[in-house]
Amino acid sequence: MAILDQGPLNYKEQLPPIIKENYGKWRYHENPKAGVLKHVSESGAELYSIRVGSPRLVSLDFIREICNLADEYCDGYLRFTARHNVEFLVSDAAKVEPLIAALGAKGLPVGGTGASVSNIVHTQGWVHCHTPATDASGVVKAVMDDLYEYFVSMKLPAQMKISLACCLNMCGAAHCSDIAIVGVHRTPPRIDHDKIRKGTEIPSLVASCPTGAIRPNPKEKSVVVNDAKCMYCGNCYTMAPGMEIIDPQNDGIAILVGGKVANARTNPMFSRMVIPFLPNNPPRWPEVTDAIRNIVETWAANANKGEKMGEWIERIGWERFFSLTGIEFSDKLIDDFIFSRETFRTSAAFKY
Amino acid sequence: MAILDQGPLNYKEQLPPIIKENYGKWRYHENPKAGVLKHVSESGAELYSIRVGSPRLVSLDFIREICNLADEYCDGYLRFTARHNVEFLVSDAAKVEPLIAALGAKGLPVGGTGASVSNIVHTQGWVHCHTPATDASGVVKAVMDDLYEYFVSMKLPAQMKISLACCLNMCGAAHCSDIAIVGVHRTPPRIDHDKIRKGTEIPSLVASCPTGAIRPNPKEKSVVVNDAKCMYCGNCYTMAPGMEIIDPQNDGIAILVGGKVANARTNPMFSRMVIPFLPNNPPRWPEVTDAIRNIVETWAANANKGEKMGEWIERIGWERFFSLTGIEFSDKLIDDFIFSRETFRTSAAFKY
Amino acid sequence: MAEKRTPQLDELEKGQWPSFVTEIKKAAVKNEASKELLHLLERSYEEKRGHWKHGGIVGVKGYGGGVIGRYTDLPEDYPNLAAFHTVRINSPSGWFYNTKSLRTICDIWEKRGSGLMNFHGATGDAILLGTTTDQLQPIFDELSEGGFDLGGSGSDLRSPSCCVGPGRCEHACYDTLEACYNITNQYQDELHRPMWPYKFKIKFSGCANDCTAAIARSDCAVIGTWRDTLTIDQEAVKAYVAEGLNIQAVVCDRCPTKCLKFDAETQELSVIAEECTRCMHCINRMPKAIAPGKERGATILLGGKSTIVQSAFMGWVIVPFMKMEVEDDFQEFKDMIERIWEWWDENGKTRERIGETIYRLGMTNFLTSVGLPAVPQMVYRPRANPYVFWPEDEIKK
Amino acid sequence: MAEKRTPQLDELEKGQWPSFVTEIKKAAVKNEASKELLHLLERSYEEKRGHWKHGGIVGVKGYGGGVIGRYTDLPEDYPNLAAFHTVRINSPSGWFYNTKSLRTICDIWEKRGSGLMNFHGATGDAILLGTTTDQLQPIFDELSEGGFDLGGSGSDLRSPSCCVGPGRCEHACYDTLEACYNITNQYQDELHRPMWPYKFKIKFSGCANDCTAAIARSDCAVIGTWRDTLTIDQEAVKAYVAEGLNIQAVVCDRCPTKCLKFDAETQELSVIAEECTRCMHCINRMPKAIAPGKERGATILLGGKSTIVQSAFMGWVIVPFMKMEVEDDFQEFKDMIERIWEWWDENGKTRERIGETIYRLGMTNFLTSVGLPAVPQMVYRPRANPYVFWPEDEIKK
Repeated sequence: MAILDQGPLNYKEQLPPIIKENYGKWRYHENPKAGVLKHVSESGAELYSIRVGSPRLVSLDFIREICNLADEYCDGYLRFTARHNVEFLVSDAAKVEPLIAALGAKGLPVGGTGASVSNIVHTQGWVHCHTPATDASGVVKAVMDDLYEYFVSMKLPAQMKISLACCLNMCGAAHCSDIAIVGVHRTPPRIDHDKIRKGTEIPSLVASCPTGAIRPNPKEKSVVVNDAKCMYCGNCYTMAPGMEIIDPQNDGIAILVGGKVANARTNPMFSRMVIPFLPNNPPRWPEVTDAIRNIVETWAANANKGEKMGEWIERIGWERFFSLTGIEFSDKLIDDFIFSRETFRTSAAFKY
Repeated sequence: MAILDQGPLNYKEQLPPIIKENYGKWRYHENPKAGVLKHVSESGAELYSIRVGSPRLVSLDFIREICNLADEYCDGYLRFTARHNVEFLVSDAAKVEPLIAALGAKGLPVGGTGASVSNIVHTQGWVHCHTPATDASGVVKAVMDDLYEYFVSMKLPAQMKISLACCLNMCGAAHCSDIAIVGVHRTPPRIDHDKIRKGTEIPSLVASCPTGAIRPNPKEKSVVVNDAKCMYCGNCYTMAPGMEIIDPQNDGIAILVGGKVANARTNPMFSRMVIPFLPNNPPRWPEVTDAIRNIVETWAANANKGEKMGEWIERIGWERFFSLTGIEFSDKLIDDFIFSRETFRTSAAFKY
Repeated sequence: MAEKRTPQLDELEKGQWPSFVTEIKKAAVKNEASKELLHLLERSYEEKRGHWKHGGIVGVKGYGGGVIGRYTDLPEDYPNLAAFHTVRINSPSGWFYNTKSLRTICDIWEKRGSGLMNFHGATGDAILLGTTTDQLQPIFDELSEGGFDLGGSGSDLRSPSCCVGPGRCEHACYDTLEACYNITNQYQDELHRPMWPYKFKIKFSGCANDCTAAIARSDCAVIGTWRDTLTIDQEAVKAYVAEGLNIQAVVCDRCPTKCLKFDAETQELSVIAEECTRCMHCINRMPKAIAPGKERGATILLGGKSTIVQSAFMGWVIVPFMKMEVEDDFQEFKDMIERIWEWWDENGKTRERIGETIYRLGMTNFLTSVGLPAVPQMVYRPRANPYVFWPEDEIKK
Repeated sequence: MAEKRTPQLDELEKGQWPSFVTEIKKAAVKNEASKELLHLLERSYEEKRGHWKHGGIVGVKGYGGGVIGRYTDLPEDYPNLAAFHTVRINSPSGWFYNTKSLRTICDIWEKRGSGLMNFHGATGDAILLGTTTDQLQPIFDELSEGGFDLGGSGSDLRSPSCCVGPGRCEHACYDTLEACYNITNQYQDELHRPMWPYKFKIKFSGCANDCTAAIARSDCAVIGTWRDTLTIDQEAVKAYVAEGLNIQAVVCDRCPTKCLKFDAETQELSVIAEECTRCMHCINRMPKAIAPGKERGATILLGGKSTIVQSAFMGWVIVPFMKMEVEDDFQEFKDMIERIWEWWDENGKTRERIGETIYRLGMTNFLTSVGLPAVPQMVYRPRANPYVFWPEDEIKK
């Protein structure tokens, strides 16, 4: 029988000796090349972290393979980052280049540090989620293949974080990313009254709708949807399988840009929608990769050094973002939900 | 019988000759001294406007008196400003100083131009309004007496506009002023069921409450108020005299600061509450005049030249505004209405 | 009525600012109602509360607005204030007056009212403060004969107002005085006969300095602007330098987009046209050297209002640039505003300002219905949520 | 099941980025369910839709969460995916692992599951992706024996996570790894037994660079900061100058409050302490020369969440500065978070994140109830409306 509530592994047992010895004593770090961080301790100790892109959805073999590498080059220690990269913790400077060579031989990309695109935080998509409007891993693979050069180099103006959420639940927390790829539905739920009758709590279902589009249908012992009020968020479907919202013909992807979470220089910002819909076009989602490349390259060509996507856009103005990228503006990009007012331009000063 | 719909006086007949002749040909203007504007036309013509403070609530005698002055010095033409000042339109430079002397002799203050405090835009108050939480003219008189030196000089960092609204209807549109003086109620309406029953449309009354605090009371053929939900806006009282909200013991004044309407440099801004309540202390409202003088002088001592109140505060941060002015912060200043979210600090970067 | 003392109000005759108490006292010499007003106000100062009731329905023939009923709640103590109504006179564009016009008002008001007035009310009307019901029609008749007309009140178009414009200001990007006069005359029916969900205000400002506070105080703000770029007179720039103006610090460094470049060596000032937002800062600081561009018109902003009920809104951009031409009778503006009123009239709830209606129903609904194209200038930034409504014709069946 | 082709997925084995398809194929060699997953996914690529149903109730003894049921809607075609559940393993602080730990997970999962995993899930758990109902308890038993425990799911405390902190970062203002471990252990009951209105996430970031995205992704963000001012090493400043860093342009000019002054002559850098907001920009650019102050702790922000339902919220400041001390067992934080949970538990509606509850009921209600003093650091700016609620005890009777 399992021990209840023993809690996670004690991190102390998972730390390599160099970290235990220099815990809290790190003095500074450098980023000597893409994917390599060098941390220097007050003691003079030097720790090299080699950052490696991972598909996140991995097999046993992948984990065992990186364990083998960690055993060989890092005394058996490694870590993962918040963005699903693997980091090899090398205490012997002489092992850095051999490890990078070994990683290269296995096709594992070293990068994602500094002014690069980091790994994409993403959700499960068609692989394992019950509410997706798009796939996750496939879109990520297509985008990262396309932006590969920016992962393994540091030639962007600043770090760029891309996230993908396969529906509006946005498990991937794409709402504050430099670029957010969000799966969206575009048609109201189709009600399966039988399913609703079987075990759906009607008041909860009604309450789940943020726009009040769902009302009880006492005759059917089910509900009715006011299609005009529905904005396809899918919250009802999360609550009730009978509110079938998946629509292969009309589901797809929206692109939001300019979010940030760090407090450096400017306050954290939400990502903002710039493309309301791109079709699901598997396996390589060319409309999505093209759109993202356009945004990345327009930013790279125009931003100041050290300027995050959102900082650049807020400096030049969103109206200039649209003119510079050539992305079409439309009424769909104008907010009409609770906090719309703060987005309306209450100033006669703007650019064209 | 009156002619219907003949419309206002034709402005063309109200313009002095110099303006007709130079209409649309003005080249630039200067502000040679407080209260004096000099406009120069392409034709070389020079128009002097002498700006004079008015109490706004005036007698026939006042108007006839300024007409006499206008006849003597301005060929019978004058105008009023959007902020209730009188402007004498002098086309003969030689008449400027004699007019100023004549105004001085009558106790009329010349000023309100450039980096000064302008006249206070205000409402009717106890003089003629049915919903006031404070007086208007009396508070204005007390404040302008106190700030008189800043009306007749141009020694402030920038122009300062003060407005007063005697209740939350805010007829004076105090919501975008450098300093807003707003009459506030602080207790829920006391229901006079008899008055309500006499001709109040119950559904409209219920709908008038922004927080849903009013519900029908079918037994009384009236309404009932959930006191905990009421924030004393008085909208129900405007709709229904039976919702008596005036409360001499608890009505008073709130101070909001930092609004602006011009688009110059920074976008227009709302005024923000910094003092939730000061008592009605007629005839001279010393708590109000003291509070305003403190704010004005702290701004004058700390702002850059040309920096409006709101620009100064946004540059230094509201947290510094409170520490510099010594004004007490409290939970009452934190928004809890519809658009509260945008005011919450979503950043770990702030001052103390 | 016996003489009473007014010790609190007397305090407000002290000090250097002109006193409204003195004004009431002047009126009180000639008018019994004004005398009672003085004492009623003293009583309000003692009791810390107003003594006026909600207005009843009073008016003049043919109009639904322009007059506001006002009655004291203490008619027995103050019989001359039992009815003490307000008359709104639509003021001339820019509040320009010749003294003859003002004296005409004074003469009528001396005969038929309290002698107290507001120059002007918050919306911009000249306000006659305090008369009896029987005097209303005669006042209107006599005002009318003098060339005056009443202003708006209630759920109608309120009297539009405007800045001094080309009458006296070098910044005016369109003829605010004529626009205000022309458009006010066009919509006399809307102004005098309330028929909308609530009031609607229009204010005309000739430039982005917005001296009428149109963006805050009007449902529809018409703010002068230009579509091309700044006009810079390099000789005048040099003259400012000679006068000692620190152009770099006072003008360039405070430009919000840093689009102005001053070459200290050549003393030339240049602008990166596409980065300029036409905010007026540089023009305000150097009016002799910098002027608006040549292609002039206005930005139209909709929705401004004060606090009650849903919070204060500032006007938001619905047309970035519109020509405002006397020659074509401001036709583009009129076409637009009529479509807007029609939509609001159909969709607005009682006592709902248009900004609140748009907030409730969504900007897309509004823009689509009135036929205004969505452009990025309408928003500070796009939506942060993906809650897009998709029209059926864009969906695959 | 017969061999089928997967032409679309095969396309995703091309390109330089590591392929998840390759990973599924690796797992498919050893595991029939993974093989079916490959074909189900190919079908999804053809049909452009997922084929998973809502989770049913599955679990392990003693816990209410940690396991998520997952079933395909095509069980007849893909019998091995009829049940394909997820197991969440609470990862160690900072996602540090020795290879022995990882191999332990692999060995259990090879025997009892699909062989597919996420390192890591969005909240930070190690995710075992795909097993059958009967395997759940044995998996838990074996994981437990290996020293592991399950993570949160449902309406409970989700597995807290943290940045690398003092383990590898010179910016760490408190011990994020220990705080995360200690606090996770303290609240095992809240983590394993859902009993709240909805989920609750805590993330620990050692400085305002916020590498865990705590401000966006957690209901409670604990972000390292300091109360005094920057530590500047002038010798190191000079070394940066010697290296060619343009301190004025790269550091001072981009400082949001312009509180850093660089004297080009003496090559000294100074800070106006009271103007610094501790945003990390200068420290990021000059880590050898500038460091956080000595009086260290954390800013606590509450309410972060993503879009569904009421819009995305970012966490907002509820405590500007709190000590986060190992020595006192993080007691101040624990006292606060328990009061917060108690309030939310009483006031929150079903599926309402705490940010939404506070938005609905008002910050004053929340602050008063949990006993947190209101300070200006909580807001960007005060309210624009005068809609203040007055407590009865501040009102005259």
